[in-house]
Amino acid sequence: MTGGAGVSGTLRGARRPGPAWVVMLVCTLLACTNNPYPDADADKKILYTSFREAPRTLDPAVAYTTSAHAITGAVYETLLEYHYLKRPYTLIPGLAAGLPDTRSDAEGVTVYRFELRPGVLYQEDPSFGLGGAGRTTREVSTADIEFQLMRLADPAVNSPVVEPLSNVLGFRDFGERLRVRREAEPEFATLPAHEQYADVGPIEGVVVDAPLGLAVYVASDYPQILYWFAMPFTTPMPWEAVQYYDGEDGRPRLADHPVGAGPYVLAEYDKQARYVLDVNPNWYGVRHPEWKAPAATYPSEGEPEDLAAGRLDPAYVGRPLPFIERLEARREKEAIPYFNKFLQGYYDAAGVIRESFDKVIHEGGLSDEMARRGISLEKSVEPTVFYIGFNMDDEVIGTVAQEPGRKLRQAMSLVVDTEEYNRLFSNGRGVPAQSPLPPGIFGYDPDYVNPYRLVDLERARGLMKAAGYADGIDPETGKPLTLTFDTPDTSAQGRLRFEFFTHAWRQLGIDVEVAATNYNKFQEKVRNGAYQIFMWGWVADYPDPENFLFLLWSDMARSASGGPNTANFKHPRYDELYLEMKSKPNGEERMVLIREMTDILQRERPWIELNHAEDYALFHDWLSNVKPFGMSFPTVKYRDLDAGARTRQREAWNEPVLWPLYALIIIFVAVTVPGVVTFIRERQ
Amino acid sequence: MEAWVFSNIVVAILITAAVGLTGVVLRSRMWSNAFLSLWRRRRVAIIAIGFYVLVALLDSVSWVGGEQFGEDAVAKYQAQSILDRAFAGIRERSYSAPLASVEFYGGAPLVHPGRHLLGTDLLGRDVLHLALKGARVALLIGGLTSLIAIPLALLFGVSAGYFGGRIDDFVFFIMSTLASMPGLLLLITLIMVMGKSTFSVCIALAVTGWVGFCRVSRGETIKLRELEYISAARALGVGEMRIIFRHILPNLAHLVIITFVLMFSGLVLSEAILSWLGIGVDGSWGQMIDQARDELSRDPIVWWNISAAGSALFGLILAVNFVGDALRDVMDPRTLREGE
Amino acid sequence: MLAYVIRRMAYGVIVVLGVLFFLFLLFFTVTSPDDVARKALGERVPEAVVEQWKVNHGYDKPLFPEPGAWTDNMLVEHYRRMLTFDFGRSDADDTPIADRLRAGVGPSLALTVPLFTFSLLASIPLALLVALFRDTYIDRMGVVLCVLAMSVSILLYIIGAQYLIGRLLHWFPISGFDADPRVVVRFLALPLLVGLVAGIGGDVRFYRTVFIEESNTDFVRTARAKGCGEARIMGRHVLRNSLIPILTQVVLAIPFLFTGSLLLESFFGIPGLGAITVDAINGNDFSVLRTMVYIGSLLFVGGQILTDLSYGLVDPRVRLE
Amino acid sequence: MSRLLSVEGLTTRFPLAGVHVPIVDESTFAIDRGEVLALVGESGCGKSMTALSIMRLVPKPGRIHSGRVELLGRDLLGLSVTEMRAVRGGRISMIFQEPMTSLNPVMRCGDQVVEAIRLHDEVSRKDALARCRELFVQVGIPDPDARLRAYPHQLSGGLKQRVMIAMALSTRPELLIADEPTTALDVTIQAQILRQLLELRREIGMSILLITHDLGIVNELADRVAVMYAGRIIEQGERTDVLGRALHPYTQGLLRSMPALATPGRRLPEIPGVVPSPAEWPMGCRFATRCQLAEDRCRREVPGATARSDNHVASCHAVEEGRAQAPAGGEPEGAAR
Repeated sequence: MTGGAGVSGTLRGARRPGPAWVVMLVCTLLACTNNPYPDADADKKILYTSFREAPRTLDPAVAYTTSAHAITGAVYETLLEYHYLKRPYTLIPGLAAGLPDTRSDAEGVTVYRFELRPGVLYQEDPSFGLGGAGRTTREVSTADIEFQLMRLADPAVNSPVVEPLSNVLGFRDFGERLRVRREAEPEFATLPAHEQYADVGPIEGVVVDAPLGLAVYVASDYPQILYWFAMPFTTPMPWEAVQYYDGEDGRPRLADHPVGAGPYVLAEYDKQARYVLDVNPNWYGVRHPEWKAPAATYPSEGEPEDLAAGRLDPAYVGRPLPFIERLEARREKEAIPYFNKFLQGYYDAAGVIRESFDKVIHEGGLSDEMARRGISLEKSVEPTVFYIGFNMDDEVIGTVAQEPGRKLRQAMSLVVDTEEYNRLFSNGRGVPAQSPLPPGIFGYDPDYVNPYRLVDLERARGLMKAAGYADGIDPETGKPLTLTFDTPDTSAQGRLRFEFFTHAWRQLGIDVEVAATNYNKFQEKVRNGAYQIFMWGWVADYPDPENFLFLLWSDMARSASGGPNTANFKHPRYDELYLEMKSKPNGEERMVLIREMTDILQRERPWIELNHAEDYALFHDWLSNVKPFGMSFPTVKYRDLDAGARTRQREAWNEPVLWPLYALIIIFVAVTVPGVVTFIRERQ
Repeated sequence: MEAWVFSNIVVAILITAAVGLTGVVLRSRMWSNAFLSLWRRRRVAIIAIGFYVLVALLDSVSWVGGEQFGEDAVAKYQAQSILDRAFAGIRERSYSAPLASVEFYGGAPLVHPGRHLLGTDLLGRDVLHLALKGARVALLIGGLTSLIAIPLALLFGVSAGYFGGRIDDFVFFIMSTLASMPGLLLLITLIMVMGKSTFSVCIALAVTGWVGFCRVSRGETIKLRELEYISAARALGVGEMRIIFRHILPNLAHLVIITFVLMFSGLVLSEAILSWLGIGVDGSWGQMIDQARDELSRDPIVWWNISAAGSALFGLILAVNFVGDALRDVMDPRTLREGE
Repeated sequence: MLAYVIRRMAYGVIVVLGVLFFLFLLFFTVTSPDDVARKALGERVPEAVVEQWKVNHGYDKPLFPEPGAWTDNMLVEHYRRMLTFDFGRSDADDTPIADRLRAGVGPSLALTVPLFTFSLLASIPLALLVALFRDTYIDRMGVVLCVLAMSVSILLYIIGAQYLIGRLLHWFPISGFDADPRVVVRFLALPLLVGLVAGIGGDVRFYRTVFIEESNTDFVRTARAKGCGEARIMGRHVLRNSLIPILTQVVLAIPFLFTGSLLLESFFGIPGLGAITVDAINGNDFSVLRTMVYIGSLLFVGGQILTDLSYGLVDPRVRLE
Repeated sequence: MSRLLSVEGLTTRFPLAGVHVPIVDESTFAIDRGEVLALVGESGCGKSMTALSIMRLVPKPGRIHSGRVELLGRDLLGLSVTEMRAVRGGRISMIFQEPMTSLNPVMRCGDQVVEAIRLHDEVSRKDALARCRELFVQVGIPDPDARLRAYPHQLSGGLKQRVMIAMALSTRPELLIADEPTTALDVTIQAQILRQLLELRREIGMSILLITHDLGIVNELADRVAVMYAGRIIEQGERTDVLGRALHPYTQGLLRSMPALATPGRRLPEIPGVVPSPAEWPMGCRFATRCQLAEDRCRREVPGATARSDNHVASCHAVEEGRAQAPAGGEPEGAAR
């Protein structure tokens, strides 16, 4: 019992019966310690983290959320990975022996040829018994990657990344063949997936030319495809697991039981309470440290700030990964308990739940209390953008409204003070956004200032007047212009945010009503196009401007294709520039195109860009090698911790304070005894 | 009709009704005795409730116009209540402690130093203003719900108790069905299905809350029906409706009042839980508490928000509980014990 | 006796059927299965996937019996599945609801059973004590304290306890749960404490009223006249007779131990049925919510029968027939 | 005969609308061994409260204000709670007016009597049960074995009262206080029970304080009579004296309104007015508001006791001044039994 020393210490002198006995009784009964972990785990290298909601699925073909990637990224291994320390983000080989050979094939097609490391094994899993009695693992082959790519194309799997991967030749065609075949032969649809795929024939652009060789044929204007090979979507997937984990006869579903070749295995998974990742003894980094594989060895190069932060400590450089033997994530629905437990030393880092760290950081730095506790802070700008969007199909604020609509949007943009917004809602965290592109992404210009993202009430009022809404009065009704801000967020914090925006717009005389409905109603509104203003965010899949600018491409318009262009922004010149920019390599030419695109956005204002989130990771001093990583990519394998130091600190910080208990008992006795005495005396 | 006009009319009706009721109470010896005895026992609590009611009324009487609304250019076109006018245009930029002259974090000078008796919230809104506005919401929840639930319960309870037979069976079945669903879940489900609004919260609270009172009024009606003078009236051929309205309902009046008071605190507390689930009523204390929850982890801690909302809620519930207790003693010693 | 139980159960069944109909109206006619599907699958899903999902969850049939589908419709299906306890899969994440219920019952009971026991153990003696000291300042203070305790929103209790006891005093973990019984005591301590304090005001006050009413009866006077001491009177005569009204509350509460506590569980991170329910509410998971309401009413009906039977045990005047 | 219980100046007060009203006011009377004293008065005059005061069972918020209650020379009001508990049910037992509600509904009758026995005597449960059975036979309960196991609601009112009597007698008390023991019962059963009580008195040799408003019963049972009006004892003496030669105008009125004494064919005389409620009690003689002989002094001064003979005392100015009418009613029949 961690608090035991404190308890017995307080009680030592008290032998006579009295309040001390009660305290002792209460403490033994209720185990007076706030340590949430079994005492036996105190000295193990276990990293404690948390999750808010269990991911809906852990199927790497579908899982697309940060909380899911925290598991799938550690359990599934990919051909490529990002360098842990280098910025801008750089791809390094993962399962692949090296970066792929790239050559141009026929007209407009590029071939990427991967070579897989030999002798890489999957984790131990009973499903491999399907491939031969008694087998519990097998070697990873490129056919498994082909299988997974087929799954991505399979309409029944319903992968969210069909769109970008359709740049692979024959990708959509494969899905279509599958669909037609299934409709024609209901029998066929009941076969195991890998048999169906084999029967339908390969994806044209995916060629397994050797057991460990894989060539992928991709449209030349989509060089970003490589990034997808650094994401769990394209992991090798054993067909055995897909067939075996079908949710029938007590077997879990694949969505709840990942089977991969990554550094960790999911040892325990209770969606309501916790999950545990244990080191995978079959991981190639563990079995073959002598390979010194780039993704299984602590990196030796990085940025200057890494050296300063001790992330290039010679004690770690070149050592085989991983260091942490187990990761235990507990469910924390509420931010406060999570953060308090972090302060008590029961979580090692507060970097997963965002709400928590804005509580302790003021004016960009750590509070004194945090610093005293040896807590460190790592800031990094995430490749994200948060924005308020206008529905450009709307009659009042959209493209239809022509010039008045544009002026209205410009005016509304001019009064939203992002600095203040950041100060109030994230303690100054976040970079005020001038365009959709965040720092660290090509095309971001630190010197660019969007004239409509300055705060200028006077100019905004002028624009309102020019738009025909002098003082915000709608000439048709003679009353303030009324707009609606739709959101599915009914939380308390959400309400405050919206109140902030509506207050800003009320200065212009615009009355914006917040319609915080439930998610169903919100989706229905979005589907029907019955919305005016909304708030949204985008987290990059990969570090390329294309992944941001496509959010305003007319092909992606929600109203037309159900795409993520919820603003329904349709601008022919923008589209033209976008398509040209997309396949260009980073360089001056591309920069010029991007600049013209941002100019269009600056003028048209389909969005009010708010900020690019800044990640403030707090961690205790016993945790080392922490570097914030913007992309949804787990970095547990690089981290290390000192369990002994942790235990000592926890004990020092969590000694139970018992005097209030004594005080309560004394007050109770003091108040009741006279009454009891009088009562008894009266009856004599 | 615009909402604020309606609200003003309701206030007028309420005040007229209150004056009328006072007249009735003064004329009836039984009622005025009961009230006198209540007043003697629970003076402070009654004054406290009176204060809440007054604040709610001040927040309900509103009109359009005026110029003192500061940065807010929309406010002058919208109806503003007396309470809102009293606090108009004193918004700050962010947190400030009670009666402070600088912002809580960063220490920038306030626009209106020393004006905020209970400080300001994240968005610089005056906390005293927000806390006082909660009174109207709380009374609205309690009042509107009771207004729906009590007539419903009386209608079903009295007709079941009086007519018996099929009607009784039917009402009893409906009551058992509703009562057997877990209250809070039913409440939440109803609100989720009806969509979030003050009115649907009240309807949901009424649907889940009327059963208890229905049971009491049914039982009491059965008892009354057996009384000799009512049997006699029936034997003399007095009409059923006349018996119900002249003899049964007046004898249920004290039950109605006690139920109303006892129900009230439960309703307001339930709303706090709904707020936590994100389906409460806008501007309620529950919502303020929910918003202020995270502030306890701020460093230095922001305590005035949660304290203001918490104690405003606590004060009202406490006063109502005390009065309800005494009311039960004064008016009815036994019938409502189940209502605990 | 047997006839009584059978009659009582038959009525219970009718009530449950009524509840199911009400639930059907609420969940199927007011919200469309398409909404639920889109919510579960995401917005960019092809129509075919939505249709498949509806088939998998049984939401693709006509709502009410109609020519050609007298039995193959959602109303009949709804009754069939609920009555056979085949709850199907969650709308939100496709896990079998029965599995979730099984997983949630344990943690819920781990919280509610001790809470229930401790509440009774604490509030009945306290109420007896307060009743014993009636008309002294201890009684008056007790009643005032009870009303004070009742008037605080449970949210404030939870927030306060987590802040004060968990964060400042370090007595117990702020929240969480563990399967290991040695560790789980630590986690349960705080929610138990909060549950006790939040409930004790109302309980003590109610029990006190009952006790005082019972101790003003003639038979208590008789007992005094024959020389019984006050403690014996409270313990033997008053308590036994008070059990009758108290039973209504207590026995009826027992079935609900299974459904857990919405607030305590979700604030304190206990993965019980209450927390599952709150998750279902937040995630618009109607299938889980529907199941929980149904189970709740089953338990309630069962609890009522149990209460009636226990009357027969406690009160010799009651004969069940 | 020796003095068993003497009550002197017993005053019990109840707070009513802020004033402490003496519901029992300066009561003084005594009971000898083996004697039956009847305490007579209209309902609400303080008879029962006098009895409860003797037992020290005055319900809250009332309390005994002053006076002495001596049992064989020991003041009961000075005893500790434990000592008093031994007196209650041990040396003084009490039976109540409401047999229907005076038994614990959830305990078997036998157990309730056994509890009474074992509270005072250290006997085994079995022995106590045997004694209980004897008592049941003694008080005339048919089929005692079945009744031992019966719950109160399974018995008739008369049987319940018999169980109460059995319980009261179980410890062979020196004094039995019977508070309107038969009021709630049928007339036929009343007679049976009263006869039984007298018999038992003879057998056990105890004294009885009989509280009643029924002068017929008084006539049949009592040795001595005390008449109470509005909290005060206004007249007491031998049965023959009080019933035969009543001094106090109230007693006279009471006797006149007894149907048994009325002249057939004439309207039953009644005392005009109603008993005032405790809050409205007059300052002087409390009967003054209804007394035909009342004068100023009656309304101002509390009358002292005027002794007619050694054993016959009345508190009335008219009696003191000799203005009172001749004793009314004459010798009631049966009085000389």
